[in-house]
Amino acid sequence: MEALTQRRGGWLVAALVVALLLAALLAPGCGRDEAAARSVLLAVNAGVEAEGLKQAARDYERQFGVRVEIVEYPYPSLFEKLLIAFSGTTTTYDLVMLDDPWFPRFAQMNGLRDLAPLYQTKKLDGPDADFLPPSLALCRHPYATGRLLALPYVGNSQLFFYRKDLFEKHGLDPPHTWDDVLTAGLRIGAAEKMHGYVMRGAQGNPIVADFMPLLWAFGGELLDADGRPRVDSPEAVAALELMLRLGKIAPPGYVNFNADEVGAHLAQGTAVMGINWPAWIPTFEDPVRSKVAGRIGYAVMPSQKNAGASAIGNWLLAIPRGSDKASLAFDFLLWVTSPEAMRLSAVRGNPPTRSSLFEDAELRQRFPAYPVQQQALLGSRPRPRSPVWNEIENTFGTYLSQANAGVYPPREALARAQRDIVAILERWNAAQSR
Amino acid sequence: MERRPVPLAPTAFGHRGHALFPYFFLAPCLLLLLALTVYPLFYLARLSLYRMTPEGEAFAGLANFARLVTDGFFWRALGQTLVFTFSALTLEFLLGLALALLLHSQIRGRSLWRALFLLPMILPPVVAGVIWRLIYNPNLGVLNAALQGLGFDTSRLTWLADPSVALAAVVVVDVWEWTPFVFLILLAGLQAIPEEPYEAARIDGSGPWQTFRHITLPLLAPAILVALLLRTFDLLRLFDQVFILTQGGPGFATETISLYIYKTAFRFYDFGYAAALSFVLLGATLALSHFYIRLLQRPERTA
Amino acid sequence: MTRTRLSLRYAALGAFALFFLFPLYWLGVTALKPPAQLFAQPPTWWPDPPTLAHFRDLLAGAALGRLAWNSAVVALGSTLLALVVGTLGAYSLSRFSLPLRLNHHVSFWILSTRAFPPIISIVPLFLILRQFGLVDTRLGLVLAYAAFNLPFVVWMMKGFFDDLPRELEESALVDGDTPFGAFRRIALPLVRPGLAATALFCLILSWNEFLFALVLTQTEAALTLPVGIANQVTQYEIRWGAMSAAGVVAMVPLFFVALLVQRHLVRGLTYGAVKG
Amino acid sequence: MNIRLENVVKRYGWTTAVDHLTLEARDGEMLVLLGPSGCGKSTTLRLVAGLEELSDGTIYVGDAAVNHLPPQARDVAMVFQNYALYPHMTVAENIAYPLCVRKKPPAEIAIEVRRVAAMLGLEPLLERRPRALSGGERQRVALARAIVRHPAAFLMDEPLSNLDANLRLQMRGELKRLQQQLGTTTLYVTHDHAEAMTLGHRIAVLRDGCLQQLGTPMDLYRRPANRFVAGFLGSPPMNFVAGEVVDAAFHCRPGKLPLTPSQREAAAAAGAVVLGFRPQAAALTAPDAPGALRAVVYVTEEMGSESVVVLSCGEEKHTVVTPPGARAVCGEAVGVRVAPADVHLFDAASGKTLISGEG
Repeated sequence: MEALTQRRGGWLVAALVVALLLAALLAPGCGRDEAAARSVLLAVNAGVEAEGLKQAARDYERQFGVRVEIVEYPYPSLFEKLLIAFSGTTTTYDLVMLDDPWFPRFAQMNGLRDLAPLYQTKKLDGPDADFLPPSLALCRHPYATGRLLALPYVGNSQLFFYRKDLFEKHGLDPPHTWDDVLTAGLRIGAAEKMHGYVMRGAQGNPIVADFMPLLWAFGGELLDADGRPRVDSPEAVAALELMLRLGKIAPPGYVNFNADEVGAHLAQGTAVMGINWPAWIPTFEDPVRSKVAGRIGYAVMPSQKNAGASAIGNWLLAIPRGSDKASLAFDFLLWVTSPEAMRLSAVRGNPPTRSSLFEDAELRQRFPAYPVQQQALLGSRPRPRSPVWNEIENTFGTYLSQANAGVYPPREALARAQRDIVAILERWNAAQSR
Repeated sequence: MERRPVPLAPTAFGHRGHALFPYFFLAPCLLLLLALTVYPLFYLARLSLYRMTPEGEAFAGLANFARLVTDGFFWRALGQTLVFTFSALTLEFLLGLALALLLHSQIRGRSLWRALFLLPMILPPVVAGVIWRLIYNPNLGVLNAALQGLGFDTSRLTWLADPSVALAAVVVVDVWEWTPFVFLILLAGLQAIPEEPYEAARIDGSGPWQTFRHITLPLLAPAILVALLLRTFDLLRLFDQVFILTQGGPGFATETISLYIYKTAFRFYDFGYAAALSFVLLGATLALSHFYIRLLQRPERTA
Repeated sequence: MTRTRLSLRYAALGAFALFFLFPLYWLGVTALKPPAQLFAQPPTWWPDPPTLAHFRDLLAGAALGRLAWNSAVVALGSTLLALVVGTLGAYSLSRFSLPLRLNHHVSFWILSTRAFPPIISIVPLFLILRQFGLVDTRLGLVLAYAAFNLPFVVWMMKGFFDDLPRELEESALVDGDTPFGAFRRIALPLVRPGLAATALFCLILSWNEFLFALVLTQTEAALTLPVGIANQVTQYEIRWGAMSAAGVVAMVPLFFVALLVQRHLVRGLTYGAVKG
Repeated sequence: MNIRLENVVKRYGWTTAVDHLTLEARDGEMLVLLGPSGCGKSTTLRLVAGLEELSDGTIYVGDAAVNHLPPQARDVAMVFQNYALYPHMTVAENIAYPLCVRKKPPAEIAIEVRRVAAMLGLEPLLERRPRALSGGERQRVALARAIVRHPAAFLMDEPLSNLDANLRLQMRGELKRLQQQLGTTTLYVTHDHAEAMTLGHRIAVLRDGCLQQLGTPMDLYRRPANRFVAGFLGSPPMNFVAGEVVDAAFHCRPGKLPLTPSQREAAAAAGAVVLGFRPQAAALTAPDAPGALRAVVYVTEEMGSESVVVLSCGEEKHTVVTPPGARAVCGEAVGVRVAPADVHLFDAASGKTLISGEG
């Protein structure tokens, strides 16, 4: 008979487990509310910038007692999460980090909060003039003239890295045009048994970012003045052909490289030249992690028919319209983009967006490349301000990557890209006109 | 005579309060299934007739399906998924069968080996992706290091970065993770075969190859059928490993249909088109599952 | 068994072991390598000195702990939900002859859900859950996971109930027990091993799931371990150390679960088609 | 409490398992349902238990119709062919189950269980699991579970068929004593005619769902209602020979046998007639003896207490029981003589008994 009663005990245990589980399931809801009042949720791109922001958040909490919770996502996933957050009614984030090409899309979706009224509450009429104009222009919708919906936080623009010691050794002056890059790459590469050039070939954002400077230097444009794609222009074909020639002297497998592999090759001294983001400078100068400390030269983008222009790649900080803690988020936004906080972030390796910091003596001593970075940033160009940029970049990037992998010859790859980009824009315009 | 499992007659519960008894048991299950698998399919059907953008949705009729027909990327992704499924299937079957035969014979520590070979399958596919991304890395990876040790020039070997090899590389990862699945089923199938036919064959003097062909293979057929069909379903849905290993790259070389639908829906926010794509995939798998169930049920009747 | 055939057999076994087990060893080794050694070219075969740095970093950031807890809660929650509802459904499908051949239709439909690629249900599920504000909540994930756990439970448990002789329940009824009593006191205790195996399977399926978690979570309120691992593949550098450490953590609980489930493994994997 | 079935019908799709069955087990009586497998005897039992749905007719337990009552409301206990013991419960729990389900107080349950266990000699086994019991012990536990709740009636579905031969004989005796001691009305299903003869106060022979005959064992053995019943009872089974009655004798190919006047008279009305005689009622004689049938010895089986001689006449086979140590040799021609009084006559067409013999 005891077995029957013992079994009744079994049911009690089961009920307990269920109750415990239900509590755990529902707990986060309330868990988040108590601490939520004094906390701000920030979504960031996993990587160097995220590390900087985490330390800034800790300093901010110590100083002002407001917790800044940070969630990290890799580049493609961050865009997806933001796209979902902005399209829904309520959003989960109070502050978000945007790559500048995404800005038009989210601004168009009316997902970002206008900062002007928030400035008024602080009795300020707007961001101070210390911000570099090209960076600030990215934060306005429409571009450069419209409402201010964000503040530039990381002032990235592509830099051209080259082994200045090898150039001196072979009696060559730094490459001025892309043809120089090719010839120097061939010569030094052969002589030193190294890869003449290294670039990002992974499909999507990486390869497009590395191709734009070439395209602009050859006088090509991705979208013409009134937004029609001209991807298959002769200039574009010439630019892609040069890219393929550079590919010949690049490390095998560059078609799948992201910034990580490019940086590794430059730091291990297995490549002569390459484009990368300034965030890698500390790595190159660190003797522990790099075999070429002190032997890397920095330059603006080589020119060709037109003057060289690097693609601007600023990370912006914006407040989602759906967030109910806008003022709390704005306080942190102002603090983190203030000169003092941005200086700390610069020291941690994130290029600033304020000219005062670029010209700061102490920072220039630490980061010899600042003058070139500032110059590159001032001369940089934004990638086309289209709300459908992400789809264009993905399709264009796929064809560029296939061209580099030899799947299509340059002319055919660009023709296919042109056809698909036209279709994307048509679909977008059809949806808009409804 | 062996009584087919005749369900309890409702009157076994025919008392006033009990007539509805079976439905009381089935109701929560049916409701939840309806809500979680059937309603979404209707939602999907309706969705495939609209063009969804963050700003709102607009009726688009069959525009999504029309676009699908001319979408080169869709057919590429579908083609690659089928190529992937077929090659992984044959490799997994051959390796699985070999391993099953090996462990079915008198090997010391058989159950230990079986438990060990089980591990890859239990692993989250994401972790399998991580492991093999480590192994395939051209510079840091152990594969190239081993090949260099054997004297090969691995400078041109970039595995996941080389479009002509990437798909094969991803196939190897799936073979690594799921061959144990086929091996387990075939081993169970082998162990279910009684001893008598083998003894009879031995007495009749048939060699190892004839025994395999005339006894083992035919008797193993039902298990083989089940293993291959279940693997086909899993291979068609491939997403996790490719997402970690190559995200469909280089270029478009390893894009599978699931990944393509995922990107369409969540990266380009084009739910309408993604719904249309899902609908086509749904049709294909429904036909396949109907075929599979008919096959599965037939052996039961003959057994 | 001639000498050569025996040695051939063991050679083959060695080759299989190398192919299947070495990657697991490599993950563990990478998780223990000190950061500098991670980028060594050629890679070293053994971490010297082995360090738990990566594990400490993951725990320090509290990210891993939070993610593992989310994974566990969601896996347990969806398994329990699927188990309770599924077992009741399976019992009625196995025991009662329902009108309009309902048994057959429901069984066919449940098996065909096994065939559907999850990508088909994630698009509508996401939009539906978003309407109810359940995106980025553990509850939302539990419901989504029930979509593939439930058919699995119903099918498995129906197999176990079919194997149970009817006379036991009939005898209980004749002895005066109510139908629910017969279910609770006779049928349920007798399928307890089946229940355990099914529960463990659902746990494995939910713990490993990636696609649903990727789409349905946004913050650490609901983020699960597999998505956490995938997030280590950043734009700038792949955090090999953190990623392999998280991988090991995701793998360890499964080893024990696998040993427990061994006996019922084949039946579970093949939806009961092959009685392992 | 008596059990009455009136025009009970049970159909599975097109096949009719039970065809308008009407019979009654009187209070305290052990009524045996006897018939070959598939004759509907088990189905009838399950209909009474409520485990099957009635197609037509009514079933009364006592004088209350129970058609629409679920099994648990019919106060009948059932012993299954394979005992249906709950494997996860001990013997004590198995026996206690019917009382436990009725929410009886544990103390009272314990007493009842001990009492019934003593009755069946099960005390030493109370804490064991069914797995650890022998066939006989399991069978007794199943019985105990039926007895403990003092039901209105017992329903037993071939409870002895899974036991080995001599254990079955021993249990048969105990079962009979127990039933008489308890006086509970019992419906007992079996295909073994010996079991039916020894246990049943009355026997109902079924075939293809229809009642062939209802009566005491001796009624059925001596005065079978038709050829089926005659052939079904008794071992070895009754011999049948086709032929016709011509003036005072029964003529058939192997020879002719004399008939009594009453037999002649009964057979006069019928056309073709079948003669039946029990192997025990026949004797071997010289091949050409008068009034005997010619046959050839096919094989002899030595049973110890008697010998069974199988003869072949033409294509048919007949058996004759002789005292042990028969000297018949295979292939030897012999004669078979049956006393006219021990002969039964059946109508060849309908199988109905025209006149029964004494044997």
